[in-house]
Amino acid sequence: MSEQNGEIRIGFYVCHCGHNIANIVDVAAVARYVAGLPHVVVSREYKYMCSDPGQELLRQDIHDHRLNRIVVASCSPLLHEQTFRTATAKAGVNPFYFQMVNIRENVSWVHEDPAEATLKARDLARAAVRRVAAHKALQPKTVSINPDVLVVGGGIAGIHAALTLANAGKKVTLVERAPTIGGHMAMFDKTFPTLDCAACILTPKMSAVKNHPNITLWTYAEVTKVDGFVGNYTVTVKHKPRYVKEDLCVGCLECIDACVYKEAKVPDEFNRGLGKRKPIYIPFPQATPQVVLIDPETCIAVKSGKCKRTCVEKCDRLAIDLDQKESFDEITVGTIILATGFKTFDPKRVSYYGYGRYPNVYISLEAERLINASGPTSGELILRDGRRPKTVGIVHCVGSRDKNTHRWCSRTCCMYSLKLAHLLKEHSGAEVYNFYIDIRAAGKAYEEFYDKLLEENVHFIRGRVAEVTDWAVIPEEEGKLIIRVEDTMIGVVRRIPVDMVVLAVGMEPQSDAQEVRRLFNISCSTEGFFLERHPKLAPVDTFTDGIFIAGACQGPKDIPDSVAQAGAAAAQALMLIDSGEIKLEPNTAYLTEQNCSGCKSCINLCPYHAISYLDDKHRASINEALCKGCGTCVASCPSGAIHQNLFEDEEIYSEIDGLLAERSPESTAV
Amino acid sequence: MKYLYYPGCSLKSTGRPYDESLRAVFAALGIELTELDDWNCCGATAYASIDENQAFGLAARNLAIAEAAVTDGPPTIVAPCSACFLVLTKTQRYFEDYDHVRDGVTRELAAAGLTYRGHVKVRHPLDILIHDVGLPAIAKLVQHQMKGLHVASYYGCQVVRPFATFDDPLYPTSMDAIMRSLGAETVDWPLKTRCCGGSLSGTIKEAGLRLNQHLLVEALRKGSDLVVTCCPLCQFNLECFQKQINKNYDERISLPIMYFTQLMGLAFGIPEKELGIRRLFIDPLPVIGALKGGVPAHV
Amino acid sequence: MSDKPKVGFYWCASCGGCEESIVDLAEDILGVLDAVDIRLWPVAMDFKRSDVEAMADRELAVTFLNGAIRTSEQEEMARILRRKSGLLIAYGSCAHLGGIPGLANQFPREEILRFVYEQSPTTENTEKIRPLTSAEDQGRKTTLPKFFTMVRSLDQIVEVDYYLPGCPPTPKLLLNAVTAILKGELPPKGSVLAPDTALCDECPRRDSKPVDLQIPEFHRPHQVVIDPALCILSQGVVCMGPATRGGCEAACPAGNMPCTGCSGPTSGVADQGAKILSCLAASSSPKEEDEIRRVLEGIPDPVGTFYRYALPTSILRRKRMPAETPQAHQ
Amino acid sequence: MDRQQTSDSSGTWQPKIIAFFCNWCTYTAADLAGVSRMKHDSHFRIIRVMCSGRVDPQFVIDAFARGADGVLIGGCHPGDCHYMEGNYKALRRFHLLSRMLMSMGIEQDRFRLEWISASEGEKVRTVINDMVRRIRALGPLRLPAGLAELDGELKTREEEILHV
Repeated sequence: MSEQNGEIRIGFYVCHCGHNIANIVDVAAVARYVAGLPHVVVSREYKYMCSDPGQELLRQDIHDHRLNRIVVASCSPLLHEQTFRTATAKAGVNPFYFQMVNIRENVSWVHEDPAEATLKARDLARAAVRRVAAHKALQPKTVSINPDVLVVGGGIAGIHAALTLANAGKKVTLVERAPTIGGHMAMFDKTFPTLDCAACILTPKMSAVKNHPNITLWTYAEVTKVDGFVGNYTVTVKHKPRYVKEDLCVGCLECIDACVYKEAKVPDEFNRGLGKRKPIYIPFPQATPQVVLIDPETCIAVKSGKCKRTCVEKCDRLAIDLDQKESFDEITVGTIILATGFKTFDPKRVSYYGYGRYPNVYISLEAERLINASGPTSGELILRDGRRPKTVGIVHCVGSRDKNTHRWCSRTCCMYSLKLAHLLKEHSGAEVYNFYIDIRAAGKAYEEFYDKLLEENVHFIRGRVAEVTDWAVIPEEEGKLIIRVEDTMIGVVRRIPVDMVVLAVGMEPQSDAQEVRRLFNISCSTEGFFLERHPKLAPVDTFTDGIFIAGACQGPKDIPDSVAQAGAAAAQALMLIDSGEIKLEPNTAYLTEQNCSGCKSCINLCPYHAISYLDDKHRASINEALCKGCGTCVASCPSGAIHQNLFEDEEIYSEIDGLLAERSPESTAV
Repeated sequence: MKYLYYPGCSLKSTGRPYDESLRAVFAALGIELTELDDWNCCGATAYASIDENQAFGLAARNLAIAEAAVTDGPPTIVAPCSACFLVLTKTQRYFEDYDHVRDGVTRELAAAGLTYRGHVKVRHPLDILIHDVGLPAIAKLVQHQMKGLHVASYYGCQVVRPFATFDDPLYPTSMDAIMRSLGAETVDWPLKTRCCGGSLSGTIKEAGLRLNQHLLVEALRKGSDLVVTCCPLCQFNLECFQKQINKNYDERISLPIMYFTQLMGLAFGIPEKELGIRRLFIDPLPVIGALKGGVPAHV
Repeated sequence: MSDKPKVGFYWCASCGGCEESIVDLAEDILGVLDAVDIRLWPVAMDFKRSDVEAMADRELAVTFLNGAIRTSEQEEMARILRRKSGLLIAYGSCAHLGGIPGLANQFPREEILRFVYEQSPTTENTEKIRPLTSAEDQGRKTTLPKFFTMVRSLDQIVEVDYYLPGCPPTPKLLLNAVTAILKGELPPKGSVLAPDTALCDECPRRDSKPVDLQIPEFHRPHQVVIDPALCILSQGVVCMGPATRGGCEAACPAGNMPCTGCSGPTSGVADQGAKILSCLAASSSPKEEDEIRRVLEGIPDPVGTFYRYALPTSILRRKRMPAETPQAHQ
Repeated sequence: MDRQQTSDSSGTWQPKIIAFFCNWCTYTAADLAGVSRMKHDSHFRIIRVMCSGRVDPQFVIDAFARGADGVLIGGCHPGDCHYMEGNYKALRRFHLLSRMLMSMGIEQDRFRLEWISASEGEKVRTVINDMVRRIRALGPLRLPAGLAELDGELKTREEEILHV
């Protein structure tokens, strides 16, 4: 019953949204005003339009009043447009005969003067009423979903997402740019608050990834290009040369022993430079895959060719290939999960903490490696200068909660600092001081862990550390690092001499987060983490359909939260895959051929090559399957021959006219 | 490279060696400094606490003259004295950021028949040397490598705080980098921006002397042969009270305190007469000349 | 009196080119003369306003009116002819779109009068005498038409039945129109009697235009030697062809000059200038702000370039001149 | 009633700004400003488009001609376009169009293009407040009313003309 004899019959509904709208906007006045506009048959106000009774009201009116156009003035269309379109369709009216007016985010929440807000709400409503009259019935475009999934990032979030999907029977490609998966978690010694050994709980999952029949694991690889759209992405992956044939290497490590470098001389990335490795190496013993690689910057053979190549000789599987070049693979997937993680704050930015100047100032990840049994000191707490610390100071909030660096709380530092305090004390018997602003221990069994630390006689000094210095004022300070801090509990400036300083560095976006988000066509929030579609209700979705985010790439997160998010992202992907298809906004461009002069102006404007030129007809032609609906060609067509569904010229003109049209006398008397 | 030069009062009195050596070194580097015609007192830090409006007006007069003096490109003032640099920078910032300051300054200047549009850049010689000249150009001019000389760079507070326009506010390194390009070794000491007492030495003497004692003792403890600085007041405090510090606190300090431009000049082979070396109370030449590869005292 | 349909030709603010274009029919004009009875043609024969006023309503089967409306007399004649004609046809760019005279809508009326009567280099008028709408001399009152504040197209004054586009319309379009009128095979009222596709469709250079055109620089026609075989736009010279209605058989590009837009936009476009602006800006290649500015400076006068014929019928119609109010008297 | 004379309840003139916001960035940022309750001037009306590249210069001109005192286009930062390059097309059109508008007597401050990413709710507020302030300083544009006044010079009554 979409159209009766071409007569346009509009139903208008203004939502109170509880008090959210009605407190500022005089909804009754808006409803009265709209009732007087042309084609409006029904005009109502209602408490919650998105509720079941609200939608039922709509359905009943469509039936009773033979409505064929619906306008709802409520919240943002980004939130509820789909809800009302569905309700409209259920009542038998084409869902695209619906138009939404945003009078909450755009009006009641941002304006304070009720008269102005009401006036604005009326203007917007009038524009929508005019616009909807120009609407056309449309059919949503349906596309099928390729069931294969790409997971980018092989930290705990990526691993968990990949395994979840693979266990559900989906084919997953996991791309990790480091030579091994494991991410930051693989570097940790223990995890808070349970003090599980990080490796013990992570490595089984790493090998599960490697061995899963449904997972293709590509390490030392990066995504370089992403084309397509939800359900149908084409992704190009670059494999960086490891100079070792991954399929031949069995990880016997004999080549490493055979290297012409007898001693390991190169700072080793995994141990944050605290240990050394050779030019041919494996990142750490449990690295997955168990494949060695060669660092071209330090390998003499790769750099100059002048080497005896003892490693090549040693490998009887002929896995070493010093001429290996980068190679590319192209895969097609339907959905993508980004779990690209975070970067630790570089404390050199806060020069007054002395990192890089005083050897005994460490960052937390270095401390993790120092106490790890497989770390560079085999778990012995030996400082860079060879001493064993008797006192340790842990400085919280380094690069967090600070206007000069990052304003946000990194969420994990308090807890890992407590964990490190416990572990450092356990390993060395040292006195441990924590310098904190607040202890944020919000999590299951977190506060209890804090209590436990208090009982362990770890010292807590509340104050933001001013500086770490080696300037000794009294003999007891000689040879120590002095932490200068205002102890806000007692209101004095204190100087605490320590042997070792651990900086609890915060979490920040990966340095290439901006490039990555451009590659995948998603957004970043102000601080540079990937932006979720909705902070509460769609925390793992992005504004690009079919692309999900998980873990610390979305914001600072600890392991349980990252795993939970990874599971959620996998579930979102599964939802798409199992429904088999997705309905897309039918906002594509189309051409009226009789108006086209074949001027070719539009052809090159389309970034998706959706427009081609038909040589025989001398006309342009739009492939609606390729069109993503930006409308750039529509705005450009000098003949007015290209149009856009949902955003027709006529619809936008109606909106402009509606917004600026003369007001009825009633409207000024708010 | 051409800049307007704002010496300020110190460089015409106690800080003359700074003025002389800076001009000599900049000339050697091919930088043209034109002294701002008819400049006046920057107001230093004291005036603002008496009358903010007049203080801004006073400092802004220099900016207005500078703006009028340059027709090609944005006018840049080089201000070597830390207090002048701070006050002029602050005036420029506040003029940009605060309507009431802009209006006040405009009114004050109008009374003197001047206008200011806010186009002047205020820069410190260290900034010019690091960012415009560059270390390689400095290294190229060095005739006498300062090999084996241990230099402590002392920045004081005002050149980097609160406006860190060219270096880290708490751990600046620009002067150290210049010293290294002369061949000297720089000592990493934590007090490079710690207080020299400023005018306390003249008011609450005990406090001022203590602060200077800390600096001198720590510089020596870190093995410094001499201290270079970029601030006339710091130089004065650190150099002139050594005798009294020795007497009051039973120290035996005799540490040359010189302007960084003086050491640059010596390294460049500029005659010491042009660098105001003789104006210093503690002669640095013996420690410099004593070093292998250093500069003989007669240069 | 013959029973052939009576036809009128009339001119308002125009250059006379449209009148000449009728003669351009050459020998075809004889056929036209056989078929119709020309009852009004001031450019060829003397007519008085009273002669027209004396006609019965709709006595003229069809009137071809060329020229824009700039004076009160033109307005009045347009209204009279509307009443006396069965069909009123806006003939040529000026009547259709406002035309070249319409560019005067960028200037205040006073400025125009001052220039023309006082400042133009060829004017000597030390007493600064201006025309008056009425004056008395030796007891006799004479009047002159009022000079309006702005130029208008014909349809901004009276209802127009059809439009013949072009500056001037080509003989072929005129002949087609006359034939259609005589045969009674006219399209819906309000139509432009020319194809509704843009010029490129009939341009001999069409096939030379690359599909991936990105314009790195804009040039004016006198700054470059235009290759006679290649698409003019692809040579960086602004050609209005993509945004201009065809029907002229691309006469200008065929003569190695860019289209300047005299036939106005196609029916899908409200504002010819805005559309070619949109198309050209989108098709130019720079991305950096300064570079964009520099390249687009290659079009020094966007109004004169994009609205050469259609300023009075564009969406804005006239430059905004805030201080001016319409004047009742000259 | 004159559609130009938009006034508030106290009768003083208030500007009307039409804002074309890209769905993916500025429109989302405006939503964020809403969710964050960032209060700002109310004298603008948003039209949502999928991309700043969809904003046909005709829409901008039409808005002015129908009585807008200002037009704002909000798009994604350069390099961030959801459709790769639509914002560059918008930028180039903007430059040419603002020059054209200026020669048609429409002041520069009345037409503005801003890059506002989805996370920049605060920027929505500052841009809108600033634009309203500038347009208040310029006063009403009055295009339709101005033209209507000029049309008063025409004789619409035929009796005045036809002396028959």
